[in-house]
Amino acid sequence: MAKSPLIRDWLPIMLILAVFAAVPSVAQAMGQPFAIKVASRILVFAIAAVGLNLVLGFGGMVSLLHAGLFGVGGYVVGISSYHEFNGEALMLGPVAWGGSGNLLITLPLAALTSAAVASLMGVVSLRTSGSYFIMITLAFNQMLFYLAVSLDRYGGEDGLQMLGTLNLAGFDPSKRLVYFYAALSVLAVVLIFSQRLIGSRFGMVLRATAQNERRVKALGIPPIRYKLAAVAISGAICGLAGGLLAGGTQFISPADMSWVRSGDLIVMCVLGGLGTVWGPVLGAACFLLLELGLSGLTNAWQLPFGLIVIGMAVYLNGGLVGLLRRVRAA
Amino acid sequence: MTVLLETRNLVRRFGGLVATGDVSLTVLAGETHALIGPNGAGKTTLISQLQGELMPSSGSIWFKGADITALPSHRRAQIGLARSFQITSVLPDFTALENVRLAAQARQGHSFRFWAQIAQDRALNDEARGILVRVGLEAMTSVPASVLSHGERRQLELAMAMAMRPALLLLDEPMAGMGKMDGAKMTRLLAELKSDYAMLLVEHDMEAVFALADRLSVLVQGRLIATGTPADIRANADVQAAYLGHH
Amino acid sequence: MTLPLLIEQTLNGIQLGVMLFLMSAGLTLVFGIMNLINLAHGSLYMLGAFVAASVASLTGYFVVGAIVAVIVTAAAGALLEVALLRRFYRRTHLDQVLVTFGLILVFNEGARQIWGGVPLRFSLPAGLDGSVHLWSGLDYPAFRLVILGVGLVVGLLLYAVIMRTRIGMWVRAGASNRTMAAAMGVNVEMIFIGVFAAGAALAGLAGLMAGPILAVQVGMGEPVLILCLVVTVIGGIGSINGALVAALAIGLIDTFGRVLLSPALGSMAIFVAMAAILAWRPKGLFPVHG
Amino acid sequence: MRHLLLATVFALSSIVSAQAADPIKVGFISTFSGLGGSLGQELLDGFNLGLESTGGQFGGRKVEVVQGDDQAKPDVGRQLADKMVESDHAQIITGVVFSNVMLALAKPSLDAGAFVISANAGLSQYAGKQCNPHYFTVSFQNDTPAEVMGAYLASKGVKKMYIVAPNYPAGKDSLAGFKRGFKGEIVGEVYTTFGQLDYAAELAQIRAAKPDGLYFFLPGGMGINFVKQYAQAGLKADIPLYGPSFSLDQTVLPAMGDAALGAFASNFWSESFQNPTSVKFVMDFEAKYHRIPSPYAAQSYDTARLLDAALKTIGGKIEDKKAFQKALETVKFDTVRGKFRFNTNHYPIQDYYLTEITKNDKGQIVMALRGQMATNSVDTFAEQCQMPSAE
Repeated sequence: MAKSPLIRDWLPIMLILAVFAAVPSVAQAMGQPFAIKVASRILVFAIAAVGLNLVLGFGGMVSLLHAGLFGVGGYVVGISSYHEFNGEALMLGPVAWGGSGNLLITLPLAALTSAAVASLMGVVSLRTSGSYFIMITLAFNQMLFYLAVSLDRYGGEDGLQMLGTLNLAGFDPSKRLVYFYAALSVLAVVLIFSQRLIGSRFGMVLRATAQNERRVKALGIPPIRYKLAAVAISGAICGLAGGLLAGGTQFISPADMSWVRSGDLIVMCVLGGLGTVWGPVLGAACFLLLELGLSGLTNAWQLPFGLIVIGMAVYLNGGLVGLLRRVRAA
Repeated sequence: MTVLLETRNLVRRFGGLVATGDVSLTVLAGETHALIGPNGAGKTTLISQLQGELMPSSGSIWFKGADITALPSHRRAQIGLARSFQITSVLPDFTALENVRLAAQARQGHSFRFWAQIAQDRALNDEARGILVRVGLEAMTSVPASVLSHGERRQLELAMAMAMRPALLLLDEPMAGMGKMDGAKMTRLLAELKSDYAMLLVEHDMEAVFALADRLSVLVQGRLIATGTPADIRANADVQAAYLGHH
Repeated sequence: MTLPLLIEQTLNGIQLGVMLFLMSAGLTLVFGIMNLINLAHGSLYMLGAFVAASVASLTGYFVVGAIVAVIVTAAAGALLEVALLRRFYRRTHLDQVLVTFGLILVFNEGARQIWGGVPLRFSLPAGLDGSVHLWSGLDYPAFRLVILGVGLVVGLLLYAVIMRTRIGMWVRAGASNRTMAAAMGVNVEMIFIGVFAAGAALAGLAGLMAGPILAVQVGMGEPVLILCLVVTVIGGIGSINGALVAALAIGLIDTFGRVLLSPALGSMAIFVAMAAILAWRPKGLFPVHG
Repeated sequence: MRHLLLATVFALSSIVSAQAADPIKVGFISTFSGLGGSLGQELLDGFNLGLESTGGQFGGRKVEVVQGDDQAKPDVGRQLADKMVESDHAQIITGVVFSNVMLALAKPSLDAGAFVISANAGLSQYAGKQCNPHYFTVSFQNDTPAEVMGAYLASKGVKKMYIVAPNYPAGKDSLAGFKRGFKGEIVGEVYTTFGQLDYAAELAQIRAAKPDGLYFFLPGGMGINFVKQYAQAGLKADIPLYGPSFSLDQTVLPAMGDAALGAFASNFWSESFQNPTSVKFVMDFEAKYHRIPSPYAAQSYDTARLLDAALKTIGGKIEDKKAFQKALETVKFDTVRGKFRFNTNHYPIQDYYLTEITKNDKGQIVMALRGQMATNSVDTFAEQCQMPSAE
């Protein structure tokens, strides 16, 4: 009755990546190069959603912090580029750094910084659980948000426009294809890593903790360390996504870190389905395409959008993945 | 005979209520020790303090000669205290195999390994399968725990405790809610395990208790009123008055 | 800070707290008893303000607008419960977040279609639109005193109903133990509808009281919703006492935070407070569930 | 590869065939949902009315408007701009309400070859160092109304002012502008949380500071909250209110009601202007949308008419970017403001007027003209702009 993990877990991932890989040629054949940018945006949010889902779906922790972490990643890329462009050194305590527009340096830095912030806030947040966890992560998200707003030098509420040129291994990430393939590669790495992760010893403990924390403790495992590590890892992935968004659009602003954006990411995960690594990719695609499609039809697009979301909540228990499963089972 | 587990003057209060009152109990290495008493006597509260889920108000707990009173529950599990829960507590979304495998994995130390797939760890999977065979769940290996029957879940619970290779099994009513058939099966299983593990057994099924236990302790209203061999306990007037008399 | 100013700011904090309490009471009960996260609670607040504003300007009477608004929001709450949300009591919190997120969008866009995007006028009856001289150097807006009064009266009433009546006992039983309430032979279904309608009515009341002070416009519910979630969680989910204490605390922290701290820190004050309180008391100040 | 070739051929042929017969495509990106939703609608209604007044044409060519909701989120605005420029082949991007959205989408749109005509957002970046040959602002630079008001109040002998704005760049810039103009004493300078609901704490501080007047920059709902609470606190009688036009215009006045009466605004246009273009605009707008237009609608109406006038001078050939830029720089058209021309940085040179909030004979609350405050006002950033010439 259990299908081989190769088919169950890896086939959908390969299919998703293949479909994305086909986007550029199809888009160009149809004379719709804009579709590549839409796909890039979906990729970026898919990365963030997959990262969030590690704590949400597999760790059972509903976090509203992740837009904040996404934004931290974006600001790392933005601020690094700002300092390089303006030729002012960035003082990190006693260390002066000239900044960088090289995404091969700043993207990993974005991931690391987000992971560090996630760990710091995770240590406090993980004292709570359930609905209290949701709200304490909301509080931390708001703190990050207002921190970004207070960064006058980097544009404050208006956001930070990157005027310097960025480069990614010699390519210009503002070119649509470069950006697309960069985002696609990151998604591929994130998907493969996440799929391995949930099947690893660490992943088993994380999933067990989500189901029954008391039992896990009785087995001799201290759950909090694993939860914290998961928060840090998913923070790193969200930071990476934020860095990509900033790098590709040369812009980052506090609006990217509002708690509503955290909510959007959760909705993407739930829409797609929490039980699989790849479900959130479907959710992100569905969410963003609906938003784009409906808002092109009418300015009152939030009405049909809301009704669709309600309908999905009522009838799609288990998200799009659940629907696919049921269609196949029928 | 060496002392494996010992409580010294253990007290636990909930507000004004004394759930554990000055309990001094010893479990010897290799013995099967049963803890009996009427409902509400404080048996589960005592087990929870032994396992570390509840902290005592005063008194101390000693295990293998060391004071473990302040140790968190996961540390106690790591040094050899395994608990099965009164209300079945398995991981519902995991298969039977995954449940047992997790317990075996936990025993092997930390789980900060992010890449290697546990499904491909042959030794660990074989060990878990072996334990499932031993408790009679070999047919259910790849069935999610949420689908198992009540009796099967109790067996799974025991299998998880075994996979921890504990020095002492804390079994909180392993036969609770079981029918006669399943209960008998569990009794046979525990009898087989007697030689491998020391056990502290909380159980209401007196037939099973007297068949399995080397020694018994009787808890009434949080206080230990007697400890001894099955024959001693049967003969003890206090016990008869306070407890057995009701049956 | 001079003494009259200190008193005025304290009054401001309490008045904001009372408003937040009105709204959080319903949220915390629904959250505690039905275990339902209702993000659309802010939409009921918006509905209260819109209905009150339009009825008041149609009839010319503030009181008529207020009564109609409370009735309409109570009915809307009951309808939501019966038609949609009761299916979600046994679903995960995430599904609840999803469905009520959808409801927010529908409510907002629906309101825009009905009332238009331009903020509505909601004037006060003469006599309430000025300020009252309380003390030398201390004038205070009359309507804010009304809010304070109404909030305190409703709060006391709510407290009396919940702590002193049979219905209140059922509700409390439901908040601390849902299955027990059912076992007591209480008509749980009716209690649930009732609690939902009452919670909605309180949100509507909060909305109509806020209407004359704040902009009555599409999307006005969400900023307040956030504050109420903060209150609910700090107080302890399901605890009316907790909601009252937390609402007053947040009102005061927010007011004084804005006066005493830098703008960036002032905006953060309540969130820093929430994180600190939850780090100290992970289940809020007055935990209900064990 | 073959696909790529085909696509290129299509692209080339579409450029070649883009002659006068093809419609001019305008991408109208604005905020239609959420709290700023009414502002986007106001801009759109004004633009549509302006387009109607030119017969649905710019320079004799049909106009096709594609619109999109940026939800006040910069990344959504950016995506819409990409879509409109690349997929809909929009030649002009306009409509944007908020400066953060404009900041996110202006550069990529310009880089992709579109003209960006701001109908509202008055960024300082594009007024100064980042000024761009294809970027034009028809509304105003954000600081100017405040600066003009500051100078005017100082000239009238006002000594002590208290100033309030949200804690975000537009707010800070605006107050900086006010301080540039005002030579008296600033007795209090307060930055509130963006989107703040309750101002009781700030009002108590203002009362205690006893200023001669209060200048506030609080757009949208924030302004409504503030003005209502200001009146309820009884401050209006003692401390007059001054603000930029958009804090006291028809997008907020109906909701403020009597609370706003007696406040003063710094305007480049108000509904009480008596020039024929303005009178006709107000009449047409009221007939069509059943409400009094705000300056937002007026800016947007002007934007459409300005585009038409500029394109008329070059026979509608928007494809000739140099010619179009030049036509815009020297444009002359019938504006609701009476007169209008672009400065070297492509921001307006215009007059500013003082208006007072009063009730008209129909009982509507309107901005009544009280006199002129400044003539041919320009923003201070223009000197930092080195605009490349069209030649």
